[in-house]
Amino acid sequence: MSSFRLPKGGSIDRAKPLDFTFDGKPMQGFAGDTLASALLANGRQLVGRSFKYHRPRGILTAGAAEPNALVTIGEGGRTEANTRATLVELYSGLAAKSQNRWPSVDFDLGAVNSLLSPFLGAGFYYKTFMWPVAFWEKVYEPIIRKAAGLGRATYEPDPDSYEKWWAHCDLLVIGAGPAGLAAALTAGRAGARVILADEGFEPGGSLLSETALVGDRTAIDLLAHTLAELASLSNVRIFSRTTVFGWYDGNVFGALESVQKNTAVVDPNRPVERIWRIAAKHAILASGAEERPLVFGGNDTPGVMMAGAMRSYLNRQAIAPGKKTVIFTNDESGYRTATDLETAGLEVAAIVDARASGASSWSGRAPVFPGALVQDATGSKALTSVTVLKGGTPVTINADALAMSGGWSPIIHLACHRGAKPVWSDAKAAFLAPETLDGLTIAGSAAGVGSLEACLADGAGKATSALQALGFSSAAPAFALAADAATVAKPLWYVRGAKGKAFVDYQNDVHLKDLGLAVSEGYGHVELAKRYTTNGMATDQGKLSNINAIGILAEARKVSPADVGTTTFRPFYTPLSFGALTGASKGKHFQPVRKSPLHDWAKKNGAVFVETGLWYRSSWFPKTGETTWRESVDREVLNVRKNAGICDVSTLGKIEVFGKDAAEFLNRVYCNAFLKLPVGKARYGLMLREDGMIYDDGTTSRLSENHFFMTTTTAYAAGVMNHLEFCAQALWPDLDVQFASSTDQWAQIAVAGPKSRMILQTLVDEDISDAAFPFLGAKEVSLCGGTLTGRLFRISFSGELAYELAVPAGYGEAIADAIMEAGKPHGICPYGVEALGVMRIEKGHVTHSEINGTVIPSDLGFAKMVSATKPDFIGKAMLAREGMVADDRLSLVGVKPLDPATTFKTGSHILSDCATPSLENDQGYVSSSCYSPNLGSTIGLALVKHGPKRHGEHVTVWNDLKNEYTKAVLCSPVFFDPENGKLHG
Amino acid sequence: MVDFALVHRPALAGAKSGSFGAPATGNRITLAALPEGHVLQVLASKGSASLEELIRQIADGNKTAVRAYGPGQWFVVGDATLSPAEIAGKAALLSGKASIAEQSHGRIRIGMSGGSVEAALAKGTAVDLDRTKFPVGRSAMTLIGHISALITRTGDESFEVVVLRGFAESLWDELIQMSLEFGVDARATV
Amino acid sequence: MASLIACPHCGPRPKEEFTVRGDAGIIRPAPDAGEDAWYAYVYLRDNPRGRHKEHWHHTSGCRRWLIVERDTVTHAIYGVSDAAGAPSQGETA
Amino acid sequence: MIGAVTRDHIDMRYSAFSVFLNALRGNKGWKPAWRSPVPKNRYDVIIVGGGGHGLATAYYLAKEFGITNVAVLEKGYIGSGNVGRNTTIIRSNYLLQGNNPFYELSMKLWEGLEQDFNFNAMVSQRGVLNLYHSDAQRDAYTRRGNAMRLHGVDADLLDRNAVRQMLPFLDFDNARFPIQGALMQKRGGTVRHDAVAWGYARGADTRGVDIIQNCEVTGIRRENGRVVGVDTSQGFIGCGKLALAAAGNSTVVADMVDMKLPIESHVLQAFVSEGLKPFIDNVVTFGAGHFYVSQSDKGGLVFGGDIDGYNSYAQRGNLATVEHVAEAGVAMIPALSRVRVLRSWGGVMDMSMDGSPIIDRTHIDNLYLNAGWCYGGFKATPASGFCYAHLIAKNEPHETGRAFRLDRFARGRMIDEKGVGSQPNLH
Ligand SMILES: Cc1cc2nc3c(=O)[nH]c(=O)nc-3n(C[C@H](O)[C@H](O)[C@H](O)COP(=O)(O)OP(=O)(O)OC[C@H]3O[C@@H](n4cnc5c(N)ncnc54)[C@H](O)[C@@H]3O)c2cc1C
Ligand SMILES: NC(=O)c1ccc[n+]([C@@H]2O[C@H](COP(=O)([O-])OP(=O)(O)OC[C@H]3O[C@@H](n4cnc5c(N)ncnc54)[C@H](O)[C@@H]3O)[C@@H](O)[C@H]2O)c1
Ligand SMILES: Cc1cc2nc3c(=O)[nH]c(=O)nc-3n(C[C@H](O)[C@H](O)[C@H](O)COP(=O)(O)O)c2cc1C
Ligand SMILES: [Zn+2]
Repeated sequence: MSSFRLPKGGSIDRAKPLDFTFDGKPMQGFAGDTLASALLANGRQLVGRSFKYHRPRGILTAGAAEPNALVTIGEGGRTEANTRATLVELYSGLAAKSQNRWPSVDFDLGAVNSLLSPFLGAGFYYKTFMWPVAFWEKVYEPIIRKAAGLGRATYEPDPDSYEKWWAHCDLLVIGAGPAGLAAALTAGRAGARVILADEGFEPGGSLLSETALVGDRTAIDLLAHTLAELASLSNVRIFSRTTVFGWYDGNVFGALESVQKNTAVVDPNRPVERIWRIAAKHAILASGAEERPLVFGGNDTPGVMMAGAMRSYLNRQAIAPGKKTVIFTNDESGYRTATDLETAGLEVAAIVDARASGASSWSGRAPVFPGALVQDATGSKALTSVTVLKGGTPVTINADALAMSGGWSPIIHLACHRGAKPVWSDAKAAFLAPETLDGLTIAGSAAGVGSLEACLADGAGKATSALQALGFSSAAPAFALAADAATVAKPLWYVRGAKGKAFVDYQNDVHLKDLGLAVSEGYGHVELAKRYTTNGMATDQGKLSNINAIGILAEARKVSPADVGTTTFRPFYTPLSFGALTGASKGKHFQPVRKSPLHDWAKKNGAVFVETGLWYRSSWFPKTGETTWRESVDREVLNVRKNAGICDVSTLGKIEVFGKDAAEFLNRVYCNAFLKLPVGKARYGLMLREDGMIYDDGTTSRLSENHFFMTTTTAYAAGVMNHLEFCAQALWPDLDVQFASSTDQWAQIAVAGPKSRMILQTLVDEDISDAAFPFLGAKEVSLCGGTLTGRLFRISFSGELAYELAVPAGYGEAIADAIMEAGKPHGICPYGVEALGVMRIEKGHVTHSEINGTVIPSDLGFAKMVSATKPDFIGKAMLAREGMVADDRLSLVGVKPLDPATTFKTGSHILSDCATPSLENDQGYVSSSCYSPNLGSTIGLALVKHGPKRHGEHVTVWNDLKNEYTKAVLCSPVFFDPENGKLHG
Repeated sequence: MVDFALVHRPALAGAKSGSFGAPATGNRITLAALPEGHVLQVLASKGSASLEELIRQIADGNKTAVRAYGPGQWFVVGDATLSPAEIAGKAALLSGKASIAEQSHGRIRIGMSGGSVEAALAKGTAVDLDRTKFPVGRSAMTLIGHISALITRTGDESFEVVVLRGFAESLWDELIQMSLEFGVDARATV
Repeated sequence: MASLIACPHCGPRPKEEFTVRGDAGIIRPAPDAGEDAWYAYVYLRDNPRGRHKEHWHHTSGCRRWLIVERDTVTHAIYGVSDAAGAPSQGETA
Repeated sequence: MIGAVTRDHIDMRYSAFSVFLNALRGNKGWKPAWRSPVPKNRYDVIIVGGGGHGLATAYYLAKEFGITNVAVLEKGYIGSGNVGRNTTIIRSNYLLQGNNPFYELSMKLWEGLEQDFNFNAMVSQRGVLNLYHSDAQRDAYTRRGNAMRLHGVDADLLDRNAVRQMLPFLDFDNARFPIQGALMQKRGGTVRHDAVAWGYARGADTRGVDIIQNCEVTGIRRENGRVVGVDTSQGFIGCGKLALAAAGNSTVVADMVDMKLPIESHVLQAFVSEGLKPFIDNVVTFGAGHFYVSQSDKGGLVFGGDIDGYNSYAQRGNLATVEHVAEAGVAMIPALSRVRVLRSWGGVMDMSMDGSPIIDRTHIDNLYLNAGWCYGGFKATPASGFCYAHLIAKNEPHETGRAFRLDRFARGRMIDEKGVGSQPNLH
């Protein structure tokens, strides 16, 4: 049925019918409809149920402030709950469902809450549900949670894509109504880079529903001409369907563009939503004004609507609000609605004007009742009649529609996102944004300007001054100055003596009495009242309700709204999807991937990869037939120790250090000596934090007098680089030292095992015999008969005779292949970080499992490395503190089970033998552990009180989480080849 | 020694090539892996006076070969591969005034061009790439999404992006993603 | 602040490109300055309501350490300079 | 021992019955939850800061130690600080000896709190899960979980499948950093933040404590080395002892006696989504990015991430951080993509140099300090109030809070759970 759609009029395209469904029922609308207008056209007034009392609710507004018409649209992974029907551009195939009702929106059992309402007053839940204690989680909370909430979200992933985009402009204009258009046109003509953003699916704001003339042209005509000229200006960009949601520091604005929310068929090449970060030299906020609802009994009955919204539906979508309309107004705008209704041939039963004076001029047919009030609106699921208090006596008027206008509140939300507090103006009877805001000017009715001409002039004028400040001296206002004809009425916060519930916050069901209760219970502060009653905390964030709540609090507290003040305006202006905020960084693309130059080499050798920060590292190389990772790792370890192995260590951080003072610099950032490190030598270095804790470790080699090559751990590569730059630039700018990260330049390959020299010698042109190239040698070498130059280091993490060979990344795979080839006869195998881990634990070498930010060198047996002679190095001073020299510090030991058949895990705690488990008895913990195929037992490194003094002591390795209590013995952390015979082999 | 051929493996060898996104639009984007020639990171020694002139001398003459990205820091890039000896020669020229870090394998160059190339890049970087603000030859080290890279305008409708080798493939995918709505032809092999 | 920081070398850049370290007022004491001086250097920072100088690192840009002078209440930025006094390059944006 | 109980208190006991009775009387019978007294000239104890900790301290001073001539001075409204703007997570899953027993004491106090102060604070022990995504994280949680068990605190280490059964909607199939499991504390959960402030305020008020809002302390007066009172926006008020509980503004107040603290103030943002039907039943924290979430009883998903990273006294944050948090959220729960975020806000936190708090005396012998709570102070509210009250009343630290000393940094006895050292924005 389409009786509510007038046969002619409006800007809808009747040639383009669009099919959609509501609660499964097929309906039809036209291009140019919003979901809300289409529902109205189909006679659907009752569209939702309220939060607490489940009252039937109809469409109240035509915009972002809508508290009632929240529906769920879309299916599966595209399901969107709590969607404002008033902002949804109708498209064919749209499927909408009502919310918070059971079994149906027309018959909702939840409505019994209405009968209980006396017991469900503000904050009732703070006063009860406390007994019995166990009942909260089990009984009360589940019931409350089920009742609460509005729509239901899907658990399915979102099939669509999102993105982010930066934009830069001289002037950002927020809102494309008369004020915004005038500002944009003025700036556009002056040649400034302009962005004009409006949340609507077509620009124009109130002009789109305006019937008044501007001079001699219609508003629509004015709009068309202005848009045409703006389109012709290459320096102006118009963003429709784009809501500016936040104003951030540095004059950056966040905006949400809905790109494909108006179609059922999504083009995968484009996002459905896109976030703009707009860096604007200046911005003009022309966001308009919000019409104030009036607070009277049953003001939430379906059929009651904001006067401006009713007018918008009538003029834009040719929707008749009903057959018989009553207007309840406190200012002029009610009359504009009345005029347009009568022009459209609809009956206006009465104009109830709260102002004693009544209208300045009214030439329409409808009777006007000056100084009268609507006390109650009645009707269960739709409005049937209105009780008007006229000269003190109630009269009942039958009507199926009621338009209300309590006056206007400027929309200053964004202007207050950066801490500015709104200021109450008695003259405007409204809260205004502060006059002076850096980078932002308010224009049009957002600045309290009333009439259309005045808004045009205001927008143009404000743009002119903003542009002049930006140096566009030529800027001239696009519209002439005009006086503001509009009058401002004394606000009417609520109607006394209503019988029905008089709602202030529709969506959260906060009514007049709740606010009264808040005041009498001591929650009268506007912020406390908000939190106690939840007024303004719904999805509309009180766009309609806050101002009335403030007025009501003011009266109850007998102060002015100025003294009550507003609650804090916070982003977002309207709610924002996680998807949009996330953009393209989701799923596997949550973070970028960083790949070693040997990634594909490892892959073709069958590596199993593991995420290590952003890197993927090869953890082991299973051979066919191996069923568990342990099998592979054991084999790799044994083979490296017996023959040789090759391992990708390219992810280690590598930093080239240049400069005359490079040596002096390194001497200051490492706790051990580096000044006299000879050219051609590598040295293990410990880097401390200024608080004395070990920060990172690695080997650093001197390639020439003023050129060092530093390696860091994979995890700390970036941090160490920042740290070095801080020391060089902020602490010691007088030193001549420069850094270049060369991590990605080199493929670094560890070749370890008794046969590693033999194998490498086949590739390296120079002699690398022990004599020619002893332990800790480091030099540039020529490879494969001079085809390539690399860097060779004789360093060992595995404890074997071992080398690290660095070659230009692009040749990494070729060289790795060559090494494998050369190693074949010697039984070489690739090994991963797991085997590396086993071998380093066997040797008692520490990693960040031990270097966890709370250990100092002596904790790990490095006391001797800390230079006593250096006058200064990072971390020196703090090592002297009592707590750092105290002997109860946890320090490094080895630990192994008494019975090799038993095992333990990292993270287990250490208890003295037979001690009762308690924090007091906690002796430390296992920091690393593994199965050692060489010792045929689990082994571990542990940090234990008095550790080194306790070798040989029996302890319990306590892992209560896994009910695993292992008898073990503390020992030296070096389990394998303590004399380092193999290392020097 | 073993006899073997020194095969070079390009960083983007595994990256995807082809045409993606919107069907032919006027403003298609072209994405191309550039030759892994030379990338030299030049770092001025403390107290060196302006070195621009000297540095131009170690470059290959191309008008966008020298790319400043901070005080006393440049990248010098070109298509030709340089031998260690050649690089040593250039280092000698700067000796005492600046150092050279070989990054020819550590940094990967990607060419990006087309009518909407500015728009596509603006999805990644906050740098205002407007032609008047960011003319040909201008460079900026910046974040593109989550990856930092050096952007250089090489022409009215063409840019070059220099990125860490390890991130090259990830950035490549992101650049394609950013270009989908315009349509993109990607060539990962030189 | 921090939506855009005007790096003296690179021009206005977003927070994501920077790493914040904190109070730029503290000066590293001499090695023998004594416990109190060192405790103060490592653990005590200015934490004013209002004007404050901080060390920011342009990690994803020129990799210079900067001194950002800003207001901790309004987030207004008064100035950004190079920590080592390197002259600002012809800024690129 | 029990503090003074006024008649008023008995009249106004909250119960299902009182709600029913008052409803019949048209809800006209309710009295203010706390008075708005004019400040007296002098109090035995003045507490600076009407947040959770200040109010809890006042409550326990009155209830446990019978000290009722107490004023809580709050520059804004009660709960305007972090207690009224946090993500409401409570847990006692700490690693280190200094912390673990303290937070467990707090948990025990939460468990009896509502009956104790007769206010429903919706203490909801719905379980806290910390996800892990790598062997290293698993090992760290193993160590932590066992430390908890050593103190008799409940802890469970769940593997991937156990987590998947509880939370099937997490990203198990397409994640950049696959979920391997979680450390769970069943007794962890959430508490209605505002109700904590209101409940303690009401409880303290009925025991005679003066709660004075809109009263900013602007100066601290000293005579021969002792504090004698404070200058406030409502004039001078004398005191026998002065107790600071100013959280994010701690250093500002400490500056009034030229006391430098090892604390920086940083902004942490929090967020709430539109109201939804039950979506997630537990508290879940992501291990591969900064994100934690729970659902409020009103239906909003309450979530947060990491601090913005720069010193700030503005209770508002930066868009980049908002986006970072959302990215982590969708990485953890892909279905969040179409959920809309309703509101974002910030709070100013007192970040200490080791991430742990300070409850201690100061160099001025009647001036006490409670600060350095970082992200963690809401869960600490009851224990903090309890231990701080003990310290103020007896001038002796309570056994359980004694590790939180101000001189621990100088002594090299930091309590650094994260191991990142004196870099507050990393804790
Ligand atoms: C966004 C956010 C999320 C958080 N999430 C959690 C969480 O999930 N779990 C958790 O355990 N913790 C969390 N925290 C931390 C926790 O909220 C705080 O550590 C804790 O609330 C601090 O104690 P408080 O309640 O006393 O602080 P506050 O509530 O801030 O109390 C301090 C009070 O002192 C007042 N004040 C300051 N200066 C003066 C003065 N000069 N005169 C008078 N009054 C003054 C302030 O107005 C304020 O009301 C979070 C914090 C934030 C900001
Ligand atoms: N006192 C009165 O009688 C009264 C009061 C209000 C308005 N009016 C009339 O309404 C008109 C006001 O003109 P105007 O230009 O100031 O306002 P407008 O309402 O015509 O235009 C404001 C536009 O801004 C958009 N907008 C608001 N917030 C936004 C955001 N965050 N992001 C993107 N877009 C946003 C709105 O969708 C709207 O299109 C005048 O014609 C005036 O006469 C009269
Ligand atoms: C746990 C929690 C839940 C919240 N839920 C809502 C909510 O449902 N709606 C809302 O508007 N604000 C909600 N808020 C945010 C508050 O409105 C407010 O922004 C926050 O307490 C900070 O105060 P301020 O914004 O006044 O500075 C919530 C806050 C918290 C701490
Ligand atoms: Zn920079």
